[in-house]
Amino acid sequence: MLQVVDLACRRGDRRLFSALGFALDPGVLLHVRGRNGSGKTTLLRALCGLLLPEQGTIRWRGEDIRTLGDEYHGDLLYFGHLNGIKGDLTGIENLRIAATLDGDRIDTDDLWRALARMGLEGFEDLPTRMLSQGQKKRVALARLVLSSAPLWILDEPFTALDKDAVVLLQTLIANHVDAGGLAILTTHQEVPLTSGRIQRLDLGTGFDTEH
Amino acid sequence: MLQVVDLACRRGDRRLFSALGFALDPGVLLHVRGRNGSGKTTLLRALCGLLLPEQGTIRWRGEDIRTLGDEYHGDLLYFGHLNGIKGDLTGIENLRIAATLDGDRIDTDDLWRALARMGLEGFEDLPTRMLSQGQKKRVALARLVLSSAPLWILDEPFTALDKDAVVLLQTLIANHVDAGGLAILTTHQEVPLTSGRIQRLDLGTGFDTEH
Amino acid sequence: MKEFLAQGGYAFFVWGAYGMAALLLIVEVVVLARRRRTILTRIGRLVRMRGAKTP
Amino acid sequence: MKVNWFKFAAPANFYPVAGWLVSVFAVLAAAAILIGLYWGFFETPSVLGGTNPQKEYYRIIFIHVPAAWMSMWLYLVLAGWCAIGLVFNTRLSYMMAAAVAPTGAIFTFLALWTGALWGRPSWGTYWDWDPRLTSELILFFLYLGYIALHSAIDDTRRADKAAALLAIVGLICVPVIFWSINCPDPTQCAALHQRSSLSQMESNILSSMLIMAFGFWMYSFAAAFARLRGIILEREADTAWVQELATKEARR
Amino acid sequence: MGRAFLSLLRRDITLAMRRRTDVLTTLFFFVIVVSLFPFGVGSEQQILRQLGPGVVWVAALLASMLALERLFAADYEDGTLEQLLLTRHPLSLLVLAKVTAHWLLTGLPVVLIAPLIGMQYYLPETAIVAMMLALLVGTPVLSLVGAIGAALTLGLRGGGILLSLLILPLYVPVLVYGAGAVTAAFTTPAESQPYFYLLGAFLVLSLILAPLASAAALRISLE
Amino acid sequence: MGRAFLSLLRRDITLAMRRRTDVLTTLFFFVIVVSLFPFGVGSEQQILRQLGPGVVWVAALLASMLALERLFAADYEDGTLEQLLLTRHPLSLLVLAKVTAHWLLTGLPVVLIAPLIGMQYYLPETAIVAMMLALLVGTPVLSLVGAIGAALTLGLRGGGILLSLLILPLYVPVLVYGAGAVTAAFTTPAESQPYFYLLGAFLVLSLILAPLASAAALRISLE
Ligand code: HEM
Ligand SMILES: Nc1ncnc2c1ncn2[C@@H]1O[C@H](COP(=O)(O)OP(=O)(O)OP(=O)(O)O)[C@@H](O)[C@H]1O
Ligand SMILES: Nc1ncnc2c1ncn2[C@@H]1O[C@H](COP(=O)(O)OP(=O)(O)OP(=O)(O)O)[C@@H](O)[C@H]1O
Ligand SMILES: [Mg+2]
Ligand SMILES: [Mg+2]
Repeated sequence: MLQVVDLACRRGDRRLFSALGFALDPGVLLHVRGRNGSGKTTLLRALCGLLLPEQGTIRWRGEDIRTLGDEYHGDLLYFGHLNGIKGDLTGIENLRIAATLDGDRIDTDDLWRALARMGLEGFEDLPTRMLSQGQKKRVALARLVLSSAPLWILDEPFTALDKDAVVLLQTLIANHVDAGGLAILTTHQEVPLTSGRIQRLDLGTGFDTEH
Repeated sequence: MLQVVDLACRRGDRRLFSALGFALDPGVLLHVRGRNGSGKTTLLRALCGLLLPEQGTIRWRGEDIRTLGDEYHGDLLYFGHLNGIKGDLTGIENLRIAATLDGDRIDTDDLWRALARMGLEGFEDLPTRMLSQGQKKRVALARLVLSSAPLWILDEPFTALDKDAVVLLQTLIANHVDAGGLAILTTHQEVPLTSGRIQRLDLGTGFDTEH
Repeated sequence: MKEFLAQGGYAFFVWGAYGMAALLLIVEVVVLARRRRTILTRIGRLVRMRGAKTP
Repeated sequence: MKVNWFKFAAPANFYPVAGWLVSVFAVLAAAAILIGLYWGFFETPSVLGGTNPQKEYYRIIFIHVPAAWMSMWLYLVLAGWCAIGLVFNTRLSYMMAAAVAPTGAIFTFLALWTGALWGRPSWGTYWDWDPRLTSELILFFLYLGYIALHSAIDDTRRADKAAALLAIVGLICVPVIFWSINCPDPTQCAALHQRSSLSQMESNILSSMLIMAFGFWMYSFAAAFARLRGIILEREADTAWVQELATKEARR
Repeated sequence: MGRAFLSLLRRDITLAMRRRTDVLTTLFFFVIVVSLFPFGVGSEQQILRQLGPGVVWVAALLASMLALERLFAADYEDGTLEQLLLTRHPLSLLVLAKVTAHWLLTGLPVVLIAPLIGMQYYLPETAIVAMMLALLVGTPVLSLVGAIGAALTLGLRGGGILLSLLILPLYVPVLVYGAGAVTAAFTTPAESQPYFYLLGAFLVLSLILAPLASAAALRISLE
Repeated sequence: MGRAFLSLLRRDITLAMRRRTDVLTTLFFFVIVVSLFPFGVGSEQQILRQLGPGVVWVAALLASMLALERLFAADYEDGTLEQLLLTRHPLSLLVLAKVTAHWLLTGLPVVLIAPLIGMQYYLPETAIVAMMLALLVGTPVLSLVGAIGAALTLGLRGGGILLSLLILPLYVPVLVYGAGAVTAAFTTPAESQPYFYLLGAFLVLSLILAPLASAAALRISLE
């Protein structure tokens, strides 16, 4: 479904990786691994089309994502290092806007259920700026509960989450993949990924640590 | 050395904890645990004097930290959710300013050594905004290598770090504690803390997760 | 009466001034009274909600 | 018998006292304003002769001057409570400050509005960059700054302290501002100081104006205490006594 | 598509309303800047009248610009802008929604308060009417053009002041014709008509081009 | 203590120099605002001369204020401000270092460019000299007083525009006496002396009080 051919990315004046190629079929979880600074975030942003790679093409259902444009964005759900939620809006409002912009028609009950699922009962009506680090992350991740996008790209989704939330997120990802979705994620934590088919991609070491 | 008596903190209109009391002797590592939103960050900020608790006193070497003021700050090193480094300055510059403000007289070689120790060889001269998430965190943590402060307060210092860096940070903390220092930290990751004496503090559950 | 309302030809200014004063003060009083009541009913609702949940 | 005044510094204890004060001051205010208005409209000559040829529009004075006085006085009160709050860290004084500010802003606006309506028939213009008017305008901005800052911060404790600091900085600056506007040319300040001429006023006008001023003063007390009650309820929403009160009121 | 536009528009307005002050402060900035001049210049009626149109327009420019700085910045910092880029809707439409919200919150209040300001500067009535009309047509142009600059300076340190450097020169035509319309209306309202035609033309032009340009600039800024 | 002051001062200046534009943009903002007025007002020599002092001072006020908005904001967002609060040095000293850097980067350039602006507005030579002196004494006051506002509005949405509401009224005395000094110097320089004494008094007062107030405000804002 997603096909990457001969990809090369450069940041500043360093080439991070080159001649990177892989193909992912539906129902696969790709775990991108690598040390700090090895280019995981860069790769993920390139896969989203947020960053123009130096070389190579990325194909979605056989077509170049550059030509697909907004159509590709409709199939995609991306989480970066930033949460992408507004501190001044409540959890419900944040989720509603995200769903509307994703083009999903979702009624209010679903929104409340999604937040409850993320363990935010009682916090749905607070401006998210008043939540703790981990709670903010949970609000952002509630989109995953509602999303119908086939491709998930998640950059370190487990940071700031406590153990319960980590387990919950694992379940969400596993369900998505089992239902024929595609997920690409990075994480430094040792999270046992419980999905059916896992592929691993190791990016070259950015640099060495001595200790 | 650090003594907390009958502490109560409130955020927004919720009281997070009350009647909290503990005393820490030199050479102890305190691991504050709790779910997302249970008040760990709030507690650590109160311990730094960044947040006025609703009730209770915090004593450092027998004196209230409110009366000690800047003197207490001189003994303290705090890491929050934010890195506290300037994106436009290089790693070396960031570190030099932090050291000067801490009152340590440190020559340039030490700075380079500290960054090398954190595995940032080759990145010392880049503006830190050009570094990856984990590399930024490493720059910030390089202060730990140089610091002579007896009290370290670290809020989730392991996020965004890769495995090597996690091990390195563990060693740093262990050394600090073994040398008679005091460390207080929070983390959701299962990091085996290798120090001599570990105390644990569990904050009340903020809320429940269902799954 | 008419003469009184005319205020010697300066009705607009005199009544404009008094009108605004009356308006602001009355609005303030009404807002204050209403606010107290809404706060109390809100808190009452919260209390009842909480009371319903605990048993 | 020793009264423990600090007992009243606790919001829970002050709440019922404030309720009682509101009614007392409201009655006083209503009485004074009614008397003042009656006197002002029916017992004063409708045309002033002599050196000060004013027509009926002088009746604006009965709200204009009291409003102007109250606007300045209430700023002092505001800053005073803020200072007490910052020094002694008492919650009630911050609440007092927050309760006074909107009333002060209203009176400031009234002074400007009525002044403008007076200026048109008297000077032929609604607005002039006269020192007195200008400093009133700046006072209005100071009030708005306090209110805006307070409402922009939603952690109430932080909002209280930040706005209090602003009010005090404003207080230090007020004399400087007032004086700089009054005296744009520092070489001739003395000449500009004689302006108001309360003593030459017709005694009926003067007394009804003073009665109105007293009425406005009482009104400010009443409004401030009423607002204070709301603020206390809002901030103490999770205490037992407020919840008890709320359930009692709801049953009624 | 309409739903996305409306939802974003409503979001931005809700955000501003949450901090009730947000709407009022642009207004007050405008009023305060306008009120500052007499302190510096003196309060002679003749001078103030001549100054009036220029001061009002310059203040409107500055108010619009100052608020523009935050048009995309908040969304950029918390990552929502990234998410907007990754929706199925054309980015220029979303930009237009944001600009519309911005104008409703900053431009419209300025238009509505203009008569008061006109009085402060002793303007004749015909000029006050012309001023309101000119502001009504001109301020949306300011918002639209400014959005391009805001998108370009996104994420740069000192963006606010860099922004002013970029867009103030682009504002000059609006300023010249806007102030011109008011001055022309001092005596006969009809004389200011050509100015209005020009301002209208600017508005149409910027409505078509500015959202596209801003969208392109956003893509560049986020890379 | 001196070392901490210098180190922070140097840091802020280095940061601004890294983005070379930062220093120039305040300056350009000032120049552009001042140059906009003739577009709005017309270019009659007599009027411009009368306007000159007022316009220059209002522009200096706005430029100082605009740059102030970022005085603490950047440090707040990346967490360095938190760290500054937790050093062994008195916070007011560190605030003073930051304000000094701010003035060197925004106030001083305005002082230096003033003669050029004076010529644009056909000011006589005595007035130009007085203007430079007045700006030299007055702009630090603006920076110092503005720092309080900047600290109070830290981290608030719409902070920039709220800031203007808070501090522009406090700027009025500087504006009145600053512009007054220039106008008084139109004929004989000696006449502007009292103005300078007053401006000097403001400077001393704000040097003593403003860092303390800003430090207190910062502590409140970070809570
Ligand atoms: C928009 C603002 C204001 C306007 C247009 C205005 C106008 C006037 C006018 C026309 C009078 C009648 C007396 C006379 O003709 O000289 C007056 C009287 C008075 N005003 Fe105001 N005023 C304004 C603001 C203020 C403020 C801010 C104060 C307080 C500081 C104030 C205090 C007084 C007092 C005390 C009198 C009566 C004493 C006297 O002059 O006989 N006014 N005002
Ligand atoms: N600025 C704020 N205003 C009001 N309430 C807040 C604010 N920040 C946090 N809170 C509330 O305080 C509670 C505790 O927050 P805190 O950040 O201390 O949690 P934490 O234990 O550090 O959680 P995490 O593991 O997610 O970092 C949260 O439930 C949140 O609702
Ligand atoms: N904005 C930038 N400009 C220039 N170079 C950059 C920029 N961002 C990142 N880099 C460089 O690109 C490299 C890879 O960064 P990237 O963020 O992709 O790493 P990562 O694998 O996600 O690391 P981490 O695990 O720390 O998040 C880093 O070594 C960094 O030096
Ligand atoms: Mg990364
Ligand atoms: Mg936390």
